Amino acid sequence: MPAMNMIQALNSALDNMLEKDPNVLIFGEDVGFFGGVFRVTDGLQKKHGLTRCFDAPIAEGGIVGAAIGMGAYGLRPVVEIQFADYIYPAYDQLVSEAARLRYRSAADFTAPMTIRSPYGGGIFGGNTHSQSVEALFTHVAGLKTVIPSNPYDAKGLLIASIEDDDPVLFLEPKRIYNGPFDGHHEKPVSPWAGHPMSDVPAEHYTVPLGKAHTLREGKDLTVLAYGVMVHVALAAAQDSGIDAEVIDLRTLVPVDIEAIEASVKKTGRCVIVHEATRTSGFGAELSALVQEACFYHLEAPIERVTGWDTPYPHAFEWDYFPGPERVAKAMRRVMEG
Amino acid sequence: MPAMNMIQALNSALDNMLEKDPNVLIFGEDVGFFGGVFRVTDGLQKKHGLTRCFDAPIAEGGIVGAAIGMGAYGLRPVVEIQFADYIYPAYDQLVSEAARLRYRSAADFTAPMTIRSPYGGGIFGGNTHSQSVEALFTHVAGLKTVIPSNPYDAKGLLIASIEDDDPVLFLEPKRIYNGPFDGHHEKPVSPWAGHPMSDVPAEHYTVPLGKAHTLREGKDLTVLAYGVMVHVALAAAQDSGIDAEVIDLRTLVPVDIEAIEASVKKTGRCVIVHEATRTSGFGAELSALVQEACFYHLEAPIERVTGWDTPYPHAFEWDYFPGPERVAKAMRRVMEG
Amino acid sequence: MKNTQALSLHVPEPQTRPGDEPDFTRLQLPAAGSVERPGISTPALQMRELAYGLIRVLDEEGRAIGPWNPRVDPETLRRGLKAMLLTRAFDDRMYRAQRQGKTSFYMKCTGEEAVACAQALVLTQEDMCFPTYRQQGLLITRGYPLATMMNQIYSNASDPIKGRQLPVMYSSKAFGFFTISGNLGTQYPQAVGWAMASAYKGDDKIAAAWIGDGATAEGDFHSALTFASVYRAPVILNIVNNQWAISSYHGIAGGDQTTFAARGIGYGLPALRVDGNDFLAVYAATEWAAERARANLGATVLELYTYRAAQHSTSDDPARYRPAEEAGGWPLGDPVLRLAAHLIGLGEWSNEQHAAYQQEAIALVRAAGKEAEAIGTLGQSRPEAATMFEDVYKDMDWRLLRQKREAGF
Amino acid sequence: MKNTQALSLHVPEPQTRPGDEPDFTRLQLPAAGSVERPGISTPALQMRELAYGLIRVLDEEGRAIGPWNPRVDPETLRRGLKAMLLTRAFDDRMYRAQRQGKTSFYMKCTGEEAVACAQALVLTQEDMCFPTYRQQGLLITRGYPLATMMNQIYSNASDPIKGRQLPVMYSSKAFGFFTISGNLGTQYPQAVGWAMASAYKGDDKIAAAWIGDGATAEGDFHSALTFASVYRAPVILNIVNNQWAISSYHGIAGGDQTTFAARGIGYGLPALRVDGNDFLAVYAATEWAAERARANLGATVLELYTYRAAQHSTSDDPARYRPAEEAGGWPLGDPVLRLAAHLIGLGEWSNEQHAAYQQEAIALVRAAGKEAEAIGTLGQSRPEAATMFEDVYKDMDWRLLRQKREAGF
Ligand SMILES: Cc1ncc(C[n+]2csc(CCOP(=O)(O)OP(=O)(O)O)c2C)c(N)n1
Ligand SMILES: Cc1ncc(C[n+]2csc(CCOP(=O)(O)OP(=O)(O)O)c2C)c(N)n1
Ligand SMILES: [Mg+2]
Ligand SMILES: [Mg+2]
Repeated sequence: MPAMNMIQALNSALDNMLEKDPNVLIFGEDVGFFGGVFRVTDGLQKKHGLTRCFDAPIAEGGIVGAAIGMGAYGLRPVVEIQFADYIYPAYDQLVSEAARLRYRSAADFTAPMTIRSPYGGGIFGGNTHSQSVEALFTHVAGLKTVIPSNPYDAKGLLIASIEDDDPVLFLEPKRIYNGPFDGHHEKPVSPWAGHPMSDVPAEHYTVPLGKAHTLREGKDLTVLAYGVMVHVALAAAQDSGIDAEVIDLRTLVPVDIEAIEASVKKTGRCVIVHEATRTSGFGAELSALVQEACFYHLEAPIERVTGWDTPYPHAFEWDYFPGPERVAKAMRRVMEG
Repeated sequence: MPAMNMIQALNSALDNMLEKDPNVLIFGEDVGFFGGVFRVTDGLQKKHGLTRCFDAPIAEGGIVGAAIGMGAYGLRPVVEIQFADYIYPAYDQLVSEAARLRYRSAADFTAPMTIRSPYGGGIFGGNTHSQSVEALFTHVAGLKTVIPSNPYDAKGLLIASIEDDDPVLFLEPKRIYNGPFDGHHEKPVSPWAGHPMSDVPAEHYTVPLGKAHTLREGKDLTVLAYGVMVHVALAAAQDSGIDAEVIDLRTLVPVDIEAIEASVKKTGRCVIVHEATRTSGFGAELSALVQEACFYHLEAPIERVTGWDTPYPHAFEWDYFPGPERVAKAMRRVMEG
Repeated sequence: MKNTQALSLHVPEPQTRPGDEPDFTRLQLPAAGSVERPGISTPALQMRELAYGLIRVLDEEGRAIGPWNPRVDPETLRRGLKAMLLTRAFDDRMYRAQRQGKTSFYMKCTGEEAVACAQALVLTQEDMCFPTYRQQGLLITRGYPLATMMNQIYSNASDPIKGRQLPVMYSSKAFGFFTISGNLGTQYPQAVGWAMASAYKGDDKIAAAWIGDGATAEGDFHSALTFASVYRAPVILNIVNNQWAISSYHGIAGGDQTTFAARGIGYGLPALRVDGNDFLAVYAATEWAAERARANLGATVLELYTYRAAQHSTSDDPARYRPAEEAGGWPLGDPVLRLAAHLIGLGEWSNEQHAAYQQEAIALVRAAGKEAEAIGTLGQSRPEAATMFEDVYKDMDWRLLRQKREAGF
Repeated sequence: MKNTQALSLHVPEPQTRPGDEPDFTRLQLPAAGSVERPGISTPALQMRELAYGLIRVLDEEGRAIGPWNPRVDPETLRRGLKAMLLTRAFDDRMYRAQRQGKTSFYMKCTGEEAVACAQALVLTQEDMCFPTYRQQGLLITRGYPLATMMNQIYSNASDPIKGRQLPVMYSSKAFGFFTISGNLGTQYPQAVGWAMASAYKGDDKIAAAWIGDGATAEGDFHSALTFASVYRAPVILNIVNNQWAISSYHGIAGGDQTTFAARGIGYGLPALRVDGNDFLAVYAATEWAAERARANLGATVLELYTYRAAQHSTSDDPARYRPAEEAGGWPLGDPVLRLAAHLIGLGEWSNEQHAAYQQEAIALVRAAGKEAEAIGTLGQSRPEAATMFEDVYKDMDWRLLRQKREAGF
């Protein structure tokens, strides 16, 4: 199997689906001839034709609105929002429409669709190219939210999302498009090649939605993470020497409650990590769930390690980013708790 | 002091502010000549003039966008979003702009403004006239979120919001516009008159943002609530006979952590109540905060009593609405925990 | 360049308010038959004046004249007239049903019946309509069961959408009627997307969408017209200008500055302004737009110029913001009476037939009412409560399964 | 009416791609001086053709001709020319600075300098500009310190916005330059609101906003034009049509169907289409629009027709999606050379002066660069880290106080 980085793996997933299902089509800003600002749709228009992968006007609400109509017709559109920071003009179409169509029509109309969007910081993108928007969608009944952390999962989860009959928000941690990043920004960047999860089959396969992946077994403490933060959590486990179990959630809605519950009941301790702003972040939901499910097993307070309650400041990227030191510190505190 | 219902109290707050500050102006859909679909701006145009309180095009994004420009000019616009369910077209302007202006310009530009919007269910409004949207905004650094539960607070908090130099989302629980509602929908509706919090001074006064209000002291269990749910929580305390402390949060961001912490440390038990969908609701944040602050004092799992993870279904209003029975049940469970 | 003049803010106000005499003297209403009818493949740039005219077919005497006369056979016109009468009877009864506490909410389309009833006859049932809450005429014209509409309005056990939506928010794929949203404007880009999908598949179906004058201000209106123009989507984009948006007159949406049809010009789309109370004009314009769409020539904007004669909804009281007599004085008259006069003039209808069908319509509605009320009105009957947890997703996830259990189902 | 014809989806494509010869034969470019200049109080309805013409003042020989000749004194024109040259020198150096790793990002406005530099001379510093990232010429023309711009680009200790924003996202209230947003289009309704506020207060300040051809598709564009039309806001709404939106040609925003200026017609706003590479035409059109705004006549839409000669940003490579020679072949030429030729023709400038000022501009930029780099480039110097917790709100709440402590400040 060829080693793929995350961009190649996503491209391969899209290529497979365009091949397999004539109802799949792709559109978004700059995704056509050019192949997307992150090159995820590179070559797809040339290979599959102008109407299978094309540019859209700069109108995120129009993109999602049109995709809903297409989904209702019977297609399976996959749209790209160029940066998650620019998804807000589509918020009404996502929240009031994509998420509600099935319910409000008693399944008379449905709109299967996948909304792909690069998200997260660590690329010196400043406040409007760095945001983690997941918690603004996990509250919305009717939407699913998926976040991969490596090339293998990225492909398998993207195919599963496209084949899913509900609207799926598929957030791509852009900091790890080209290589895993554990938050040690002072160290040289490593590529995906060589990483076990970069062995990506060229063919169609799926990674099921709703299933977490335990990346590291441990018995003292559970770390819940997703996206880039999975790698940060692994580094923190390594750095701290704590026997931590690191769980990559992969799907936030529906979250894999069984995996979470089993792990925290085993370890009795839990740290939750995400890059988004703390207040009302998805970590709050995880904390509440863990506490509800595992109260009598908890030996210390659950901690959240997150971005601060500020916008993402350009010059303070690494002060904002919850890196391995902050995670390790929290892990130690929880171990002492 | 005359008894006022919540509509009258809000109207009085706006009237006072139009009188006091020539930079205050009001606009929104149907708020001008007609006085708003809930009559909150009734008579204000006639009294203060056409340009002080006027109708706006049906474009929530335009309303908030224009208000930001006005705020930057030096005005203090108060805009109405007719129903909170229709705030989504303004989401980008609220999240990317109103909330970020001060930060991204290092306070070179600011946009003080108040966004009023009726929210919540219990009026047979179906999915698009019943939503509780607070958690979609509490995650946004730069915004404040305020929710009153009675006429006195409504007026004082609205004036404080208008006078605040940051953008404030002011959500009005429409179910209690005309009278307190404790969720016992089978009982006759009671008006505000006679309720102690309906004694509303005609003059200008404020209720400070960020301060909770302990409505009922108790030593066995803390109930955290806001808006309509405050009344439901009081009824549940009454019905269950549990010696519960009921805290009306009044401001969600910034939440009054001191009041919460002190109470839960005292009682050792906590139930959180809101009408919004459970997953990633504001209850998750409250649960996480309580757990973080009071872990060693907790004697039972914190419970959340909330709307279900579904849209708000017209015919199943009272199955969806977390009424006093469900709250009392949770309180009993937590007492047994 | 410095300024010297103090600026002032312009807030538009209607000419008249309650207590004033209604005044329609400002309206410029071209005579029936006076607007030219270009071929469907005429470049949009050459058809711009159509956005400023007013396509009218029926003259003051009820004769059909001019190039836009669609020459519809009398049988079809009678169907249309009956559909309008039935719609009006339905509205009347359901309005009263709400007043009687049988449901929580209702919205009439009184005075605007020609819009949906004429258009339903032009479009096929395979075409998809993306309506607002004021196009019940589409369903009624197509013979959707009145009792089923009532079941939805009553949220009763037979409500096809299981009690989940506010009354009048119908949904019927089989009748080419897209699920109505409470959020204004959202259906517009969806209709464009649906039309793009039909074109993408090489199918022959087209889409149509409706929006109110007030709701044209939403961003979705703009993205829809942009997408429709860029991808030449086979869609008809109707703007129902009924002069009011709840209490806001059309000027609050920009209607004092130019016509709503003119919006289409900005995107290079052909845009027709049509007398919405003239059944034949609506029919003809819709036919023209549908032909363009079916010929792969893309989208057309239609402004249907009409008047909201009733309340916005049962929650509204127009006497608070407009002269009570305004509705009665609307210079373009009543679409029902105008079509009836035309048919009577042709000898294809009579006052007796009219009165008889009015009775028949009332009887049809009454029968449907009995049927629906036998199942139950709001609160008396409802779908199984456990179904409230269904259709959030295709399959219930653990949260919904647990919550359903917690709710006791 | 049934369909028989299979539909097909139209996806617009530019005429040429990399490897093709650039082809401008489709462009219709009216001669300089050929467009009429109506009085500012002419009703918008009578000025619609202006949206389809192209206001040009400078002819092929560099002479200023026709009714739109603004008759600007040579001294002002020299100021404009120097500002354009300085802007270009600034862009060149900062582009290289990014390539040298001194900052993370940069965006040039090469080929479009006339837009901001001419407009900055028409508007006063009390008027508020709501720019995009491509109007650095506004600041430079007004004499905003180049070193301060660089401090922002370097996010260094003297960055006036404290390292919080991506490079080029300047903010300066004192210079009438609104804080730039990364989110396209949001500034448009804000500008309208600001202008409404000035009118509300009875002040005399006006606002101006800029948007790219691509970003006109956003909903904010629509709400801005709606509000501007409804409330007659004293605002100039500029559309900078530089033919490209990153890799998407103007046709993806609807530019194949009609002009961008035509959008204004739909709202009943006067809309001028202007040669954006003709300094005098931009000046004249802006002056006309400003006069209208100051006279309480409301908003004007200006389409500034130009070409993005450089990359979209330092993250972009146009050779991937358009012919490499396209920029050089742009038929409306280079704004700098055209204005220089005009001044030389008048005897008010010379090739020697031009070359000398180019050197001076480079020197000015170099001096500013030294000053800024002495403070530090990205990562070498930055504002106090504790300030990252400030200005989220006017006062820090308990969360921020705690988090600041937790962060070790
Ligand atoms: C996004 C959104 N904003 C506001 C509303 C509240 N609302 C419902 S109907 C209405 C007026 C609509 O007027 P118009 O578009 O002219 O349609 P009409 O009712 O006249 O048919 C308003 C403001 C809504 N439903 N959705
Ligand atoms: C809401 C939003 N969507 C997408 C983007 C990403 N983006 C940045 S610039 C750009 C192209 C803008 O093109 P145009 O408006 O023509 O301006 P130009 O760059 O040509 O000056 C895009 C798509 C964004 N910044 N904001
Ligand atoms: Mg209307
Ligand atoms: Mg452009």
